[in-house]
Amino acid sequence: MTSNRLPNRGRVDHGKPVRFTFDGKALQGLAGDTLASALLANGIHLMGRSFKYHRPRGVVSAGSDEPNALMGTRRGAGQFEPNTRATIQELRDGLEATSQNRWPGLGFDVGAVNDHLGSLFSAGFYYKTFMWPRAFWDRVYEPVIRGAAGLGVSPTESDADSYASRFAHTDVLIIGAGPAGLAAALAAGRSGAAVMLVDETAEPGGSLLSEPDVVIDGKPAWDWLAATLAELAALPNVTILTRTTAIGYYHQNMIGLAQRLTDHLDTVPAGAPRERMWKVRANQVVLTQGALEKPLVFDGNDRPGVMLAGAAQTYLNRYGVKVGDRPVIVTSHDSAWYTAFDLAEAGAKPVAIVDVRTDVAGALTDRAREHGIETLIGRTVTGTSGRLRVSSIRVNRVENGKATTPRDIACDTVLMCGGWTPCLHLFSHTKGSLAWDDELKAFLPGHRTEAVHIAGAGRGLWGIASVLADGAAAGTQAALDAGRDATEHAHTVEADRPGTGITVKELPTDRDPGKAKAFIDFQNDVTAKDIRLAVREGMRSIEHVKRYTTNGMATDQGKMSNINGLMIASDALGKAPPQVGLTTFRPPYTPTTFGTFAGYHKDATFELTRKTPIDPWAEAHGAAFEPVALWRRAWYFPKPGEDMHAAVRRECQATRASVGMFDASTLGKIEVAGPDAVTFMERMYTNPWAKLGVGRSRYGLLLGEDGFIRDDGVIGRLGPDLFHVTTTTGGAARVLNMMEDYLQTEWPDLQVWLTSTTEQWATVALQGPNARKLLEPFVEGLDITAEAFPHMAAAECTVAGFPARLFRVSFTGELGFEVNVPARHGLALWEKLWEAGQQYDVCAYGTETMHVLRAEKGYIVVGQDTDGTLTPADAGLTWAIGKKKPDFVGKRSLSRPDMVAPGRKQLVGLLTDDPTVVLQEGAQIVADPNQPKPMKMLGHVTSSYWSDAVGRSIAMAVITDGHAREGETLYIPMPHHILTAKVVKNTVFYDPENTRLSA
Amino acid sequence: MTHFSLAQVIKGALSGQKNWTPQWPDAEPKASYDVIIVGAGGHGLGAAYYLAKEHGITNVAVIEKGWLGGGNTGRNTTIIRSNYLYDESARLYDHALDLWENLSQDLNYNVMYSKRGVMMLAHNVHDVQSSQRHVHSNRLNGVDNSWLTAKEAKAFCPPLDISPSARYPVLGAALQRRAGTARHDAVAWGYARAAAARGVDIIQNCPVSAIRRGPDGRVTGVETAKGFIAAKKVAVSAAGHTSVVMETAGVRLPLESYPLQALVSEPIKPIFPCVVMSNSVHAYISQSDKGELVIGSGTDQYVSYSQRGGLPLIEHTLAAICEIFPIFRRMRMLRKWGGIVDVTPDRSAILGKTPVPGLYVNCGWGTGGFKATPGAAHTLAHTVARDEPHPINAPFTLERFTTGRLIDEAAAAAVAH
Amino acid sequence: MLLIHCPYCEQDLPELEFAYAGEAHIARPADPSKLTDEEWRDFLFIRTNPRGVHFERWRHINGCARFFNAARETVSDRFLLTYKAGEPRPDVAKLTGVAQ
Amino acid sequence: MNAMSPLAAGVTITELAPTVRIALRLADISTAPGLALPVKVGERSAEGGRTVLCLGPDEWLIEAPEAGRDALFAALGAISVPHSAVEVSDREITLELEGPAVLTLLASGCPRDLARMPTGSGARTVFDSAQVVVTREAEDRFHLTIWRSFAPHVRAILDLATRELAAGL
Repeated sequence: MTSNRLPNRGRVDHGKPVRFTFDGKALQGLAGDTLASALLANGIHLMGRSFKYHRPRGVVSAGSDEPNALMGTRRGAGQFEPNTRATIQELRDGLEATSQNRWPGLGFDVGAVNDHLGSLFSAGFYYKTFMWPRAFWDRVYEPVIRGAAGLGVSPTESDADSYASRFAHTDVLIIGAGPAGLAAALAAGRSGAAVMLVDETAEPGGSLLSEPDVVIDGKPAWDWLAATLAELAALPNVTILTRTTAIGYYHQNMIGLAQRLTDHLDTVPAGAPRERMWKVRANQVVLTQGALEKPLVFDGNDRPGVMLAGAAQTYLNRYGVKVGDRPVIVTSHDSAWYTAFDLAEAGAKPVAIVDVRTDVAGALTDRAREHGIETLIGRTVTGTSGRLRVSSIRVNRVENGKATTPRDIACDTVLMCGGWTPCLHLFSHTKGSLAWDDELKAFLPGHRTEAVHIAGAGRGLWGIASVLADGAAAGTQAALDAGRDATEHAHTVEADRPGTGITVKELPTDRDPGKAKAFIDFQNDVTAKDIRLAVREGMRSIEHVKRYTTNGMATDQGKMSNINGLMIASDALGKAPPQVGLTTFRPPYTPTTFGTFAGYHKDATFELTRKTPIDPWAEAHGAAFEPVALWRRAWYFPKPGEDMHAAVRRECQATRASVGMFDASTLGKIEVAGPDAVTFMERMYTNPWAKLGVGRSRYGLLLGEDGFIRDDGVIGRLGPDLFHVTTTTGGAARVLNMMEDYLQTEWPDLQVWLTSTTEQWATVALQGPNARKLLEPFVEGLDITAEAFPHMAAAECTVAGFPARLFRVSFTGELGFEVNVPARHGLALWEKLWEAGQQYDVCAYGTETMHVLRAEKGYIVVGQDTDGTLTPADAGLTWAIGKKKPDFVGKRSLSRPDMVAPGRKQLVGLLTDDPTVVLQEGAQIVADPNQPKPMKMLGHVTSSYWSDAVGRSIAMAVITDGHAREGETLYIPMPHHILTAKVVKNTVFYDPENTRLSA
Repeated sequence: MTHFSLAQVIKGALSGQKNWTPQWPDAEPKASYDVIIVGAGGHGLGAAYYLAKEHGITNVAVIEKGWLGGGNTGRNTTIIRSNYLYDESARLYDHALDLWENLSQDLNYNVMYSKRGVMMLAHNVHDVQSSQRHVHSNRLNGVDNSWLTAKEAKAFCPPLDISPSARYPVLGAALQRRAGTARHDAVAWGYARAAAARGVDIIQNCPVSAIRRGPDGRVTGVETAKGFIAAKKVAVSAAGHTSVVMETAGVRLPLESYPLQALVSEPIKPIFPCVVMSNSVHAYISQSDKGELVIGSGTDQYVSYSQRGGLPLIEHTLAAICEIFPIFRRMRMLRKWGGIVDVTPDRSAILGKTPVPGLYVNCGWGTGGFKATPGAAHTLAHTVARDEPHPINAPFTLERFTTGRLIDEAAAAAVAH
Repeated sequence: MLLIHCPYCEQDLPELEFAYAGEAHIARPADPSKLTDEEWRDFLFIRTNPRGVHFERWRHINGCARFFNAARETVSDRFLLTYKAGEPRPDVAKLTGVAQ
Repeated sequence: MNAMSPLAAGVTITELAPTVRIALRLADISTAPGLALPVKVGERSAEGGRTVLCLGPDEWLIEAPEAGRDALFAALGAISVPHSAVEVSDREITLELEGPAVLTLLASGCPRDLARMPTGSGARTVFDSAQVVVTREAEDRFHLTIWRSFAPHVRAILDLATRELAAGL
């Protein structure tokens, strides 16, 4: 294979060969190469196939706007990715690259048949057919369409890499480290402002890396660059990040930066994340992202070997790669002429420079002649030939806008330049307006909505001198606006390459334009005629044109295609470009790895999991866990060979027979303190509190202002001005926030304060006939006999030597206590009680058993038996409402018409006719199982368990007018059979007299 | 208007695509109409289409402030399903699903309705209870939905990680096989083309600044950028902007507009065979027929018309997606955009008459608007034509916020204990 | 991510420290029982939802924990002003220069 | 800020021994003379072993060594007006982070610009998804006080970030 590498040229390290493979073929490049430059050095232009027509494609650009040279790349197991831009991916030792969207191979691809049917697959064709016969859509057409879509293939292994994220704050963030960005960084950096300068490529310098002959401040460009970087590096207030893409510009100068840390490294240091997401808050932002070169639109402008002239110049000067020996240059801008000159001076033999403009600066044509390059001014290009590499180009004279006599010119590359587009993607993210400059035929920044400065080619400026000056000015202004004292520094520039150009629609042709394959969006195979077809079909808005043709929706995000598409659309619409307008640029600026957004949130640190102080004991004793809100709770404690059902039956029996221990630490706890504590509680909760004695507790019910049940819990009064409020595990934060809301904004006059003590206390529940026997020996300073410490008593005391809050409370119907001790002692308390409990065959139980035991007593679980549509009356909790209270949160809603109307769903008990049948939670209930669908459903089963204590299955359900259906038989139609059950209004299935409770 | 068919496509291929005509003309407003619909999204255009097709009312204008289909119709994640819990919702969305099934043929426009199946994951005991409740309710309502074990879910969607150690383990899933996705733009364009063919005027780039009422209180027309346009009846179907428009008629709504973000990945070959939703982690994902992974997240927390939305939400959504589908962590986000979703207190739509004679409203679809498109359009057309709601949209009144008869799907999925 | 000025902390701080709390200046009636169903509905549900200046509540929940009010432009999301709970609603015209 | 701060030195993370912590809520600071309550949110007073950090307009977090418990409660007892003093010693744990790269490490999860936080002050903020109280004890030493069950997650991310710093990228 021929080598196009020029010795001792470019910024690559000619002494450092790097091995890599492309489609399995072993190749060699140099340190400092991109995958694309290395392939070009190996004489490989053919790098991909297009999306729709599978046309052979070569690399077009040298940057992140590359539409064609997309490849699968792989480092090792779990390190494959599709659609890597060969122009961005730096060469690393052992890099494996594979071409995409072709079968069997890149050279011969069966899919290329689409190319010959191309005229069938015009824009939007799929909206117009594939509709008959109806059934064929699902089975034939759609699978085929989908199979044909897509570029690369998905990874199939879990990602082996890790990712990071970091917040940053800076005075000035400069995006783009080309000449303008560097000048801005110098100006701002010298002022002492905190400066971040970021660039998406491996090396700062931007266009300077492709323009080595310019002389700045008396130094050759690359020396000036080195000196500038040295000065910036020496400034402690300046940070330079390379391989860092500003992906999105968010509110108030928040910028997202995606930094690639390891993909370029031969070996990755331990602990190094692959990529890092920076979230930078900048006082001032300077956008110096330069301009993007546009292709020219002519038939066959997509053959391998046809590329952007600026890219060819970059490959030559930055990477020391000659992309061709006999290039033809086709341009509408002066810049491409210099590419020809550089190539000629590097030993290539440019055949001709075709300029579509009618007059070109004499200096350029003279210099071309010196190099022996033919100059064809005011011409058009109407075709190219060559299957896997361009071999000739068809050039025509143009007479009053019409292409005339053609001429074929042999060549091995075509270097095109359709002018340059200011890169304003990020600016557009801010919803800043764009203003059309008819002189430049380009959109320039208009109205700004953020503290942002745009400088350099982004403002349509051309030439190093003007760009440097503009960057320095912007950097100075940004520093001043950030409150620094900055003075502007001028730069001198010699051997500059100023230039101008024009922006044109598709080039005129002497052939049938309806048959021309003149591409605008290379990757999506959108041609000029597709745009015109869209307009012909009534797509007037540029957004419609974009969506109908998919122009600009490829992975280059329209960087290359937007303006060409606009010029052609506006011509077809007969409107000026600004009247047609531009489609919105959407973040990210370049495609960004999902993992980078996820950052540290992967595997163990994906999301926090709260564990109680007693959790280690549960884990050591083989508990099965269930997630409840952010907590993980012990679900049940299976003995060897036990399934959940068996374990739960054992736990239930043991608790009712003797005593069970339960970790209730996750319950929300709120300290309500202050002289107005009672008043506050009266207003928040439905229950009355004024008469609740100190040392007593009461079930509390909390509604939303809409009258529906939000939360509940046992609330103890520990002093005249002090309540210990408990909430549901999931409700803790919500309830505290709701209380604070009312307290701060509705009743600021109340003297009461709220403090979350959820994690101050670890809570151990002892439940069962032997609970007192087990607890008594540990309690100091308190008599807990039935008489002295009855059901719903509360007190502060000492338990097992720890300061404690003790509640006589039961969620099981058994004699029960809940011991709260400072969290650090929770595990010790549990272990002491566990040890002492052995004589009573104490049993640790989890949330599932807790649910069974409470269901046997008909105690509801908010969120399971109620669902945010139930009122206290619906849930049979009218008794929990303070009848004499003038008001409480939600009271007014309870008298809304539909809250008191008949037909509400009400909570009842349900007993299956077959006592062995356990209904499925969520099962629906009907009165007539034989009615046709849709059936009239009365309600659903909310809780359902097997109960040994009751000796049968038990269930709760919400049923329309349930309270009036005592004894009624209802039906639960399951997929394959129908179950029957009777309604019982009283949901207390076990020990209705509460004798065990008050034992 | 050219009839769409394979024959025409071939003819186009041979004629250099000369045979195609505008899919809808760019109409200039007439002085007056029988019906004006404010908002040329799928809902508004569809309503115009059904007014013409099923009620013979063709003197209709659809007025759009921007380009048709440019609101939530062109910004959503195109999920279509009907497995809602409550009878009212299930009927409405299933009615839509019935219409989706043959919409391409009905409109002579391929909207690419893809019956891929929508799977909703259950990650904990509460999710399971809630999913089972949905599945049973749907079955008795005659709505397709079935329960899958974790293994079955994995079999249906291979990229799914069902390892029990996951932070959000998959305990099972509810699958509606009949559900899926459709090409959002095609829905707007198809309705626009079919409505225009029946004489409906589609007026783009024409913001409506006010609804005018006569002395009797009745609607008389709308003030627009192109002047006053008279109308016997006005239907507002402007999604997030409905509050603003209705306010001008003196109708205040229980509505708030929030940013909703969505994104797509770079295109890849088919890997993801269905739609997967997880309410616990607020994320949903499918693969488009272009090969992009289409991912939606929850709404941002504050009222906004900015169509922007913040980075943290996207970070959270993608973290969740990568946790449930670990093979996608190295995939790249290609494009992210924002929409404005109009949300009611019970997260169900308002579709029907208003206190103002001749004024009708269709709003409050939250994140459910696209899937409802044909159903909402069809029943809105009925309501406008007959001046009384169709039985299917009858429950979705404004009055329910006074009486308390809410249709609260979200509350039904209330978070537990 | 918004940057929000907390009127109690007197600092511009990241949105991640704050929780949005709905429209502002909707006071809970002193005696709800005196309200008609319509009046009560308005209090519960009816919201302004303007395309323009929105008066809204935020809580500095991961900070000083105070609820406060803000005037924010809902098209640009730009905060015009934040002020302490209980302070009167500022004049929109003064904030924007245009009467609403 | 300087994202390229010398990371080699890294940061050490230590969990501190429990102290006495009080969440104090009070309307008028003049009524608690014995406690030297700072006025401004974020300010912290320190005398003896005791520190008092103003978390909100009417909220203070008081920390004292176990030895100072009685003195502290005496001072609290002396407050003459209605108030709320809740012991939260066990609610949270405190991590001490020290080292030249400490700001960079904290930036892995905290969105606040902690470089602007004066030594001897603090604030309640967030680290990743956990609420934390951050205090700056010295130029390169910070304390993170975190609710007990949130602490392991915060610690896990800090450990990841520490390895990341050690990798030098």
